[in-house]
Amino acid sequence: MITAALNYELLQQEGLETSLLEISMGPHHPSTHGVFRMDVKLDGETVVELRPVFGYLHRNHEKLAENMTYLSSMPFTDRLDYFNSMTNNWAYALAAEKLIEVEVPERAEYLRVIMAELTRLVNHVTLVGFFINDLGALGTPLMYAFREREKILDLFEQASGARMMCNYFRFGGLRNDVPEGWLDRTRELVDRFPAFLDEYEQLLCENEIILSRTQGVGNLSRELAINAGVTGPMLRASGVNYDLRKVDAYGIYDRFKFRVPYTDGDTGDCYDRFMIRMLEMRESVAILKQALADIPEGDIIGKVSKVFKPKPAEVYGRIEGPKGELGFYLIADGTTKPYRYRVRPPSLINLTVLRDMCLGGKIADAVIILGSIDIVLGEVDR
Amino acid sequence: MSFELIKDILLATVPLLVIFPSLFAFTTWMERKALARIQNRIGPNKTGIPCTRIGLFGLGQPAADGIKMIFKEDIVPRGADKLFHLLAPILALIPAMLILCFLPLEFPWGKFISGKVQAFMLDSAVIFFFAISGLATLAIFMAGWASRNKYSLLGGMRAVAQMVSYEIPLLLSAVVVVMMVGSLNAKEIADAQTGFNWFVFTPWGLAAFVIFFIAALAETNRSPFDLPEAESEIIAGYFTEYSGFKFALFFLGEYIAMFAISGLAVTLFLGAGDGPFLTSAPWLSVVWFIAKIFGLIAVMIWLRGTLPRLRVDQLMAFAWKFLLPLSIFNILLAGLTHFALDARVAATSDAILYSIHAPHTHSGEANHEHPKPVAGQKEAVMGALHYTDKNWMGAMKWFSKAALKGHAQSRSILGWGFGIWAMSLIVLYVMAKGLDNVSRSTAKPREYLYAE
Amino acid sequence: MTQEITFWVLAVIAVLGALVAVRRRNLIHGVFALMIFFASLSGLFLLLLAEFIAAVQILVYIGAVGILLLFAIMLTERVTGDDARDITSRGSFWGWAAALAVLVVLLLPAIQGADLSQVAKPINPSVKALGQQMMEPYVVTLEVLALLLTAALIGAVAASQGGEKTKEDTDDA
Amino acid sequence: MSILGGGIFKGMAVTLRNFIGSYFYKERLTTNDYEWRAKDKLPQSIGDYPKEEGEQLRDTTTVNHYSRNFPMLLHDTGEPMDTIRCVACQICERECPPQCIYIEKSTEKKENADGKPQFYPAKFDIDVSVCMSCQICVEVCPFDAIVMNSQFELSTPNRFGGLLVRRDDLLKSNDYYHKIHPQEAAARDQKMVADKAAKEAKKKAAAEKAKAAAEARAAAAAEAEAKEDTE
Repeated sequence: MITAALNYELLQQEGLETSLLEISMGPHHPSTHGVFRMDVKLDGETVVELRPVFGYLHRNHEKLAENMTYLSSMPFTDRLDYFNSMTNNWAYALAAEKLIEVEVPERAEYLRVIMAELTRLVNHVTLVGFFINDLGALGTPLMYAFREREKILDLFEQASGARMMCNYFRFGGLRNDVPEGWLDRTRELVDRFPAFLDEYEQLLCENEIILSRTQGVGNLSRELAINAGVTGPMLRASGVNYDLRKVDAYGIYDRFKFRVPYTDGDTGDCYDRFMIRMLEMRESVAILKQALADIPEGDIIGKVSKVFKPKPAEVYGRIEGPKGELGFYLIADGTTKPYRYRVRPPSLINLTVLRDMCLGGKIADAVIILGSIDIVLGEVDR
Repeated sequence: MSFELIKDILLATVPLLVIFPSLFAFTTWMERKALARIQNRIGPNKTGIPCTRIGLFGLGQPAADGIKMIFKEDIVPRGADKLFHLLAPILALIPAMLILCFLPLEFPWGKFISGKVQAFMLDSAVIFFFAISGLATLAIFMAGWASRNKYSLLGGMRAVAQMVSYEIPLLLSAVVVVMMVGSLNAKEIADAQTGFNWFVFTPWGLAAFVIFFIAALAETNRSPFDLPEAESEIIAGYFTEYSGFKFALFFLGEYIAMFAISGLAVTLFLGAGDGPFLTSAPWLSVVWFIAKIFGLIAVMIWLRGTLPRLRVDQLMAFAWKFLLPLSIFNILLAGLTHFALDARVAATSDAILYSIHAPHTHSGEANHEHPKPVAGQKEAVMGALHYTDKNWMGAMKWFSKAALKGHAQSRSILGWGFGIWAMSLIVLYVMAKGLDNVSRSTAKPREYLYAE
Repeated sequence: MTQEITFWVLAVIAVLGALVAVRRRNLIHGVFALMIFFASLSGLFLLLLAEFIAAVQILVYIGAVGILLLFAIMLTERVTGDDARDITSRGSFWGWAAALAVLVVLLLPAIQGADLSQVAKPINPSVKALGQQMMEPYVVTLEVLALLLTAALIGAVAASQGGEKTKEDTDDA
Repeated sequence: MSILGGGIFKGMAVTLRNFIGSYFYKERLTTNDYEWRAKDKLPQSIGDYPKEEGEQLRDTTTVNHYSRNFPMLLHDTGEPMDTIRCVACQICERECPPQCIYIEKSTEKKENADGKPQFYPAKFDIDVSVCMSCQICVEVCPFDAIVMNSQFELSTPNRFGGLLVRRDDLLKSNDYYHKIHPQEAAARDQKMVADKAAKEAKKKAAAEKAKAAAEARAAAAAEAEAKEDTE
């Protein structure tokens, strides 16, 4: 159905002057997920040209980080992808830990995995909610998603003191141990989560309107996905079995048994991207169950000073964030501040294929394709 | 101008002008509350009596909304067509209010004041209904065009395309009922359904009702057909640039149109004001009517809380490739089954009636003794009498009583009835399935791979 | 009395609508004025108790023809003409003359003092009667018309070959 | 597009279940009233929220032991300025990611709680409109002088001055800290005591070492002297 009309030629008929309708969708548009703009040219309702415009939320994150100590930019990483502050923290901590060579205690590693997987649940569940909202459902799935998200955010708050800007990870471990009873509450939540997922799947996964709206829309071929550097669920939806949790096995992911859902790469459309995330949530629950069963007692942070001067080195720390590969690239020059600090934002890099996916579709498709990419403008613009 | 005329006009119109806008207020509350509960929220619960802490389940919300709307600034974009920008909401409201007049609502004050109780006893009420409800399209187009906003324009274009397309299945599904009753008069259609002879209980009526309801959703821009005001795509569609009281008028017009079209669905398929206890309290008919309207609106709200939106091309394909052929086929089927069933039952009922009269009326000779009473004869005769009164439900009740007692002819009637009923349902389903297979994309759930 | 007042109101609206429709440079305004004209015409039909014709007037002329006009206008550029500029042309005299001539021709029967009461037979204006008239004496005409329209419809579909264009055509039919 | 499959009806069953369930199961609701709010007493204004200093809210999901809103300065029991822990070392000012702390060091020293003469902050302002509650200042402070407050009702009609919190408003007693974050405060006190003990021990050790060294030196010197003498 979708034939990507990369070079669209306007149908010129004799004696009939036609022109395209140009629309600037955003930065204030209900479904651009923040201050994002798409300059769209429409032929009727068909998108023939699309130009993503961003930078409205640029906060100079990388340059700021080069002018403050390593620890001080930790709270700023929260604000990159403000849905997933825990995983952002982890990626940055991983990079910095390579500089200073510190042993992360066992309990901290377990808690890191627990936090990261809870974050993945938060991200995927809200993404699906927003995605269906973009499809036009009046916020019902979004509200169910938010209910579950609230429960997880409550846990985050109890552990770290903040719901979204957790700022919980530290080089060599975590800032503080979780309070008493926290693990039990988490176990309870994790036990209940599959029931919610069942209900969610019953609501969404067989709905004919959702099926026909999402299938065959925004196809992303395996080749394009790899060439564009797309990562995360989007890449797996295009048929590449690539998950850093398996590939890198950072942290202690090699201790857990879990599966990575991916497609055969025939379609790689919005439906695949949506379903891969639904399936990944089940796997996250499996990881959480194992981690919560095995977590030992012990220290929470290794020996590391607050302000340190690493030896000159170049390091790259990356994790499988909920949105894709989130990497931090640091160059240390022997002072307390990094010489170069660079974020590899999955949102931005996944966004680069937007135009290729949208052309030839309807304007309504462009909206859901953007929704299925799963961007957060805090991370795109930095 | 005589006093009588003025009184009649007032009697006919004032209730509509009072009742439906207040029902609108109630419906907005109901919708907000129901949607909130569907989404596991609480909904308005604090807005009750002002200056007190009495919440009244948020029933004051519509009033608060109304006050807010009135006092909001009315913004007209620069470069907009000011006249049309003003006229569009009014034009949206007027046809919606006008078509209420064609509903066979009989208000109970015929008792107190003599006079007409139905606004328009038009012979061609149903066709008028469709004619005037089509005017809403113009209003929406007007709004979309006058706002000088690309989103509004897109919304307006979508609205026109959608409403023009869905008017056809809407009309064609109504044709079935008109065909059966033999009249376009709403009152006659309502009368034909008294005693639970609702057309929705017939297979073609059921199919027509479903088609009508779906098309009505599209006509009133309700989810999942709310493309003209698709928030996630084109902001608010044709009323992107509307604020304040003009927006409220659009809102009102939309809801009144919802009432009107549900009212027509109730009139055509759900027996209008028919319901239980009507013999003892005829005034209940208004209550039943409005209750049925609310039933339909509740379903609309429920759908709105559940379904996402269709895409433009799918919307069009659904109207032209699915609903339209199905409704045409339904007309044919209705004619056919009705003819077959009617002929059969008429012949058998005649025979039943004849069998009790025959000995006495036939050429005076041989048969002077009473005919042997067949088991269930009496019930069968009652059924036949009900049938000649066109009371299908009553006839079927009596026939089935007779059949239980072993009356052969009644059994055959029932067999025919149910046979044709089931046959038509199956045929309709097969037809729908076939159309579906032709028109739908190959959307179905998929299997996914897992890497260990 | 009531009827007369109604008639005059409707007549004035109709004439004004027609005038505006002709005089406005803004095409959309013109179309909507034309629709007002149609609507008041339908009111006049109602006044004559020809309710079916009135309904059809709205359904076909406003609902279909008007929308079609709007669609056509939407496809053109420069929809809003320059309203300030007056429409004057050199041939205006001939225009007025032609209009007057048409009026005279139309009014000829009245001028001749034709007996109109002979023409107007009392008829039953109900829809039922209309339907019966259509199905009994004029059934052949109806069928021919239906055939023609169907042919036109199929022709339009074949000519356009576009999936979405058919809707206007069908509605027109 | 099809409506003949059951998917739409399945979805409708889910929404119906939620519609009914929301009346019976509280855990289904997305939003809940704060548990600490009495059922019949709806808050009408800011004053109706529990705002009294140090009041621990019962509902742990909203304000808890780790909750952090904006920093405050600690002082030990006694007059605030006499027992202030902060010595105006300005580490927090340097480390603060959004640079919202402004400190002016005093020119002369003053006795602190331990009776030692120390510098103190002549000015200590936190712009809470800039502060992002990250708690970095708390972590880097070597004197345990700055901790996080959990008070969240900070709205003020004064846009410019109102959100710039001055030293005297930032100063809170250690008792208050114990009230709002009992576990954390206890742990911190323990740590402080341990640190102090360690310091003392270290000092003692250092002193002993110095003494030993001096003795050794003296001995060596004496030896050397003796040697010299002998030579």
